[in-house]
Amino acid sequence: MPKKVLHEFKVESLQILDEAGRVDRALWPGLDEKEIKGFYEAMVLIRTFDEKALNLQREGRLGTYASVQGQEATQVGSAAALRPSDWIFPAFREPGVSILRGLPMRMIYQYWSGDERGSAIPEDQHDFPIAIPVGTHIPHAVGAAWAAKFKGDPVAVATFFGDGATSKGDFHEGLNFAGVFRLPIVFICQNNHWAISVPLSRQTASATLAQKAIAYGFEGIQVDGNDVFAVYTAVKNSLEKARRGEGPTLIECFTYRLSDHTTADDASRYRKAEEVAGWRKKDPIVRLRAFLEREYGWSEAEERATRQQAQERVAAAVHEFESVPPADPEAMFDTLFATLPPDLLRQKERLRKRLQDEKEKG
Amino acid sequence: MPKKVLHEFKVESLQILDEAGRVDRALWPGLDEKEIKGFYEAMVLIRTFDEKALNLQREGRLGTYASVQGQEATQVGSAAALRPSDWIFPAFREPGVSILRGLPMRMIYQYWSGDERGSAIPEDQHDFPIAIPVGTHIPHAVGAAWAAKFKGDPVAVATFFGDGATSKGDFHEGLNFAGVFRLPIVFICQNNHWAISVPLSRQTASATLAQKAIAYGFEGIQVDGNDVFAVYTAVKNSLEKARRGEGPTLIECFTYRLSDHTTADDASRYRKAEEVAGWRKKDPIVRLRAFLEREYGWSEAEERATRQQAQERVAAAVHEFESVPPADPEAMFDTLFATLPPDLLRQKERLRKRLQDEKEKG
Amino acid sequence: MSKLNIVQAINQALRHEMEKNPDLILMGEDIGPDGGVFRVTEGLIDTFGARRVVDTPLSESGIVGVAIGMAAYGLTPVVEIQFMGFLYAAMEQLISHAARLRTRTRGRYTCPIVVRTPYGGGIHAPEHHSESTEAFFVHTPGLKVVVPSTPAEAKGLLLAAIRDPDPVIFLEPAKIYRAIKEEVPDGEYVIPLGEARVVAEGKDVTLIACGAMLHPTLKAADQMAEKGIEAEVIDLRTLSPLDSAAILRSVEKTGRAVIIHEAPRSCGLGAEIAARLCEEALLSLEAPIVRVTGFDTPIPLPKTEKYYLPDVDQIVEAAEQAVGF
Amino acid sequence: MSKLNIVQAINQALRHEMEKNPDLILMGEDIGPDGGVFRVTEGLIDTFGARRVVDTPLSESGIVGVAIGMAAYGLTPVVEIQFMGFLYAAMEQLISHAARLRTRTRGRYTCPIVVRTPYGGGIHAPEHHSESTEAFFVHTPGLKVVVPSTPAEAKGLLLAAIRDPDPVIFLEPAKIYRAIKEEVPDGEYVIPLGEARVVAEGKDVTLIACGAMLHPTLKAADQMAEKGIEAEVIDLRTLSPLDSAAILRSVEKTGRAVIIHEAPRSCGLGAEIAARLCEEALLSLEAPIVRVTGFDTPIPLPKTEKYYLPDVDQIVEAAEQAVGF
Ligand SMILES: Cc1ncc(C[n+]2csc(CCOP(=O)(O)OP(=O)(O)O)c2C)c(N)n1
Ligand SMILES: Cc1ncc(C[n+]2csc(CCOP(=O)(O)OP(=O)(O)O)c2C)c(N)n1
Ligand SMILES: [Mg+2]
Ligand SMILES: [Mg+2]
Repeated sequence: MPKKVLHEFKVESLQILDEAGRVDRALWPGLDEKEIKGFYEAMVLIRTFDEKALNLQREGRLGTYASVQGQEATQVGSAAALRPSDWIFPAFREPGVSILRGLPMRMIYQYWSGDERGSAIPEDQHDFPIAIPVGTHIPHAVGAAWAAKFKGDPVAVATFFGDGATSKGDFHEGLNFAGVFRLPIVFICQNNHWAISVPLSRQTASATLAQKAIAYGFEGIQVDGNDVFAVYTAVKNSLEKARRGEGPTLIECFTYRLSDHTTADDASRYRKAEEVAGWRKKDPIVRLRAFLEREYGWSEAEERATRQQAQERVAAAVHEFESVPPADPEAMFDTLFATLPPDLLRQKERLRKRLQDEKEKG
Repeated sequence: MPKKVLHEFKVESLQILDEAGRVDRALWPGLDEKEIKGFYEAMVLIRTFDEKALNLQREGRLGTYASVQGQEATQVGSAAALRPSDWIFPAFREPGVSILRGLPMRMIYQYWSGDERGSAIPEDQHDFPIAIPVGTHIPHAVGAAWAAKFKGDPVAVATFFGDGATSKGDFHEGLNFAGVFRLPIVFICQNNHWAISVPLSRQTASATLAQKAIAYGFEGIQVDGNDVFAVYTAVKNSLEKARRGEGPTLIECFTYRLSDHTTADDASRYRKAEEVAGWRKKDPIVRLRAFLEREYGWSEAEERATRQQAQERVAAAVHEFESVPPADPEAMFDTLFATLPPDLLRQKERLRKRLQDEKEKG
Repeated sequence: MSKLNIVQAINQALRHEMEKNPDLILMGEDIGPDGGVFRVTEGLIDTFGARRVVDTPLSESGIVGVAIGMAAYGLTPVVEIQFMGFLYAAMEQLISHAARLRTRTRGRYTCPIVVRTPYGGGIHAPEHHSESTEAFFVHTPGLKVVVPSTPAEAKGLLLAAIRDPDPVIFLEPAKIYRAIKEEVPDGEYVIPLGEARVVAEGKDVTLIACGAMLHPTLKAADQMAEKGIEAEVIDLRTLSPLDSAAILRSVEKTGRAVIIHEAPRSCGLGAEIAARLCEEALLSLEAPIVRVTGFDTPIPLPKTEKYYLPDVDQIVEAAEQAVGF
Repeated sequence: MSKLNIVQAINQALRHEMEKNPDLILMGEDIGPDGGVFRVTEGLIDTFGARRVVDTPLSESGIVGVAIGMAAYGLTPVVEIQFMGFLYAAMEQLISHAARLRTRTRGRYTCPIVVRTPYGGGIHAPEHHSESTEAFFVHTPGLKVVVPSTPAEAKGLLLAAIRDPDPVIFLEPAKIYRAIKEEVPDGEYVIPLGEARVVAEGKDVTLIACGAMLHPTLKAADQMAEKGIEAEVIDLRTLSPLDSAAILRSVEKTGRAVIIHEAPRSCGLGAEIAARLCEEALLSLEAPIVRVTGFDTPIPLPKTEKYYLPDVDQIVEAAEQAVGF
């Protein structure tokens, strides 16, 4: 056959909770009231944590901080679908996922205050710390998924990254390995439409990010990233598929970064207020609250209690953060190698002397 | 709409000349007898050049050499579609394209004999030399296409690479740039089914390489790479589209490497004789000859004359190659920078002394 | 003349050269409407348009690779990599291609690109934002490496780098981007590559530095002057090719050398300078050469980075050690 | 004991360790049925299967990145990069992650990977197949760099590298892969990292080399012995961490040092060794330190590469220069 269609592909999108807070029953993932309210509490907690981070930064108590506002649904939906035994590999805009996985909020503040101890993930958590160089953690996630498969562990891996990350070679090489070796991994792209000031249209000419999976021979899907039920459903299905040995999935969460890129950024330089306002109307928290009101008669009192509780937890975390003893400069040598070689011991000695001198000078 | 198909894609394949040497008139690209016979002569020339290279290597007159046997149709079809003012960026298995573009065959022998002068592309040719690190020349081609567009030159760019190259980050980043900036470029992937010993199935889980274009928002097509008419047609159409400002195309030429990867390789270690035999039957030269016989009553005498002529041209090239004066070691300094800085002048002086000493010792 | 900081001086140099050279194209992440994360390209897109000031996809290797192709075709690409720590993705393109295109093709193709990137610590930034691995590029034949230390220097050296017919890595000391203002000549102002400058003359010890580190070094020299020690201070300006002659000249006079850089010590630039001195000026050396450098550890996060970076005290101590030997 | 060349010794070491450690996984291009382009992994896939000896897609950065994730999860990945010239694609993964995972997480995650790669010139190969940029990795805190010089050394050092809890770049001198055969202990044979060895004792001059360059260095020492000059020859073995103590000990004795490497001169390993000597043994130095190195140009293609690489004559000349100073 001289000219023929060899293959056909399609990319689907998923939305369960619409912008008015109504759900599509046919697609309902079977969550109960407690779980749903748990989602809401989690989203409020993340927002509260985030607002506090911005405050702390303004007060000079954090360095740079990357706000997650607007993306809470992708984080809660994903985290809820994961098992504790699964592994996650975040980028730098997933404090929500990390908090829900059990990372003390104190540590996230610590990290952004410029303290490595914020990345010393507790032993019982299979989570990688923040990865700054965009996209570079994707192959790590793939390696962990491969290792899990190698060992026969019933574990799946999720990795998070932004729309910008899809342009980097690491994205390509990572997804390609995952496809070839059919690894138990879910690639969760938080398409928040901006990579600092660079809009999605400058990142790729493809109509969706989900369709990039076609290049790697596995499935990609675009979900409404401001719909926690859609995210939850897609991530859960993909994790289960992964654990069944049926390979990877790319999930594009269609969402928006409501804040500046980081506290070092001023987004008004490059994007229109109307665009942001339009997306504010789709705020995932507002949307879920509308659902709770409609479905469970969510009251002002419940709302207040939820916010109150979030404030208290965050306040406690800030207190912990501020009670941490100062970072020890010598630590830069302590975890460089399992055993410090002689020349480095001498360098450490030199640092110790510098610290000593400083102390003496007062 | 909660769950919907967002986009549909398809990948097509193209064959005009079938394995028995019959063409599909509906797809005929309008070539005349002279052009077609020119294609055949070119393919025979490339094969002859290649066989001679293998001989020269066996005799120790070349170092490593990467044979192109089996892929002559992709090279002739592509080269015929290009204009002299277009630019090409080859990998290392496109002697055919280079020869047809006008690169003296002598220089290709020189290159593989380990002499940089083989890469000193004549000034009137817009061709890049061989690129060894797989895939890394793809962004260069994209940059040249961009520059052509920037300057408003009516120029298109073609770059060649293998199936293995599609796994590398450079492929991804290059094609992505081309898509975003809608550059006048044609990506010609010679899918010869092997990357040294690694089969295509280990390179990607995607059903075709052509579909990878979907990730970049432009068109990909798979052509029968052993069908010179199909290659010619696809490349020509894509170049014209590029020159019209309609952006890039990915062309997967479905073909096969009949020889070892290079003269340093022994393909019998990793692939079955039957597989090779199966593909030998699809030899692009045999196929075109069948067409010539059927269509133009191609005679034994014409065949002999064609081969004779190719032999003579290749013999002349070998003679030229062997008449070239020895490479000058000092040249390693001469084109390092436009102007050699003082410390390097001193290093060059040291080399000169070494050469002097050697001469004196005899 | 106008009083500018380094950010403004570089911006002025880019603007000046873009006006002269219609084939100069800027590429990078966030260099368009945002003006670059350090605002170095601020306003350029307004003057020269999105055709010449191009926000690219997020791919450093792609940016450099594409620039190589552009340069070969005949453009003059000036690339911004957001931070030096993200340049590692482009190492293959730089080492295997940018540095070799001229050699490989015996001069047929050349690669007149400039890769600008902020570098160095002390800006309280997250991990990977404080790198100073200039030695990688010095160790790569075919590349030039330039580091300005003041606004006027930045302008003059950048113009030379852009006009240089070979690839130049132009490292901008982030810590002092806005820390110093000085008179910068308007219009044409070119400082030739490959020539170090003597910033302060002295006879007792030679202090060798560049970029941000020049400033604590100058302070150290001042402090020593109070104690009657006359330090000669050399600003390297171009790390590759290194101005060996200038260094030798000074150390032959002073007999003592202290080399300051914030990069890790082992196989850093200081090693090369020490080795050259040891090869060619051994008999002039009256004291061991002292290197004041970062440790052989990754530079820590902001809370403790100050203990990683050389400071005035350490430079003074090292110089006194050399002088007192 | 069996008489093996380096290829066979490495193969034996891999086999030995794969038998002991079921979590050891080999990854690379063409390492499976093909046995690697140098045949180092020959036969391993037959014994250990395609689950543990994995041919990967053609992506060096991906290979190293994936290995990092595997290592963090608990496997022991040993990666083959086909030639050192193709490792540059993986620089970001190596510098920004492999080298820092332990530091970044304060020890929570570690990265016990080994990246094996053939390196060095003299094998008449195409461009990019003759690189020796070990200094890049020595300049990267958090990596170890190991270079064996003989078959037994290769086995002993590779076993140590694989067992090392931190990332190791294991550079295999391609030129001598099959050039030397020697008795290699069967079974367990581990040479600790970080310790140089004195291959020949002497009192007049110290010659410092590693890998393929050790062999012309030893020949040079022999030739000098005929003229009555006693050279001490040090095989570095581990370039990072460098065994400074061993180097100092020797040079304090001989007062003269010649450092030999084929990598480009500027900011190469020789610079670091010279700098350390100059800092810590200046008073022992009776002659300038001499570096015998490649030029600061890319190593040329085979027709002229011999003029790039240090050879016996040059080493002798340098040593005589040092001794005759
Ligand atoms: C390799 C690399 N290049 C540049 C940067 C600087 N940078 C930090 S975040 C960012 C944009 C990332 O965009 P995206 O992947 O969409 O994630 P988002 O910030 O939107 O969550 C850039 C350019 C970086 N961290 N890493
Ligand atoms: C980056 C890189 N890695 C490894 C190699 C070694 N190598 C040379 S050719 C080749 C296979 C290339 O396969 P493909 O892209 O399919 O091209 P083909 O050789 O089949 O024409 C490999 C692995 C290389 N040249 N560059
Ligand atoms: Mg984004
Ligand atoms: Mg191939």
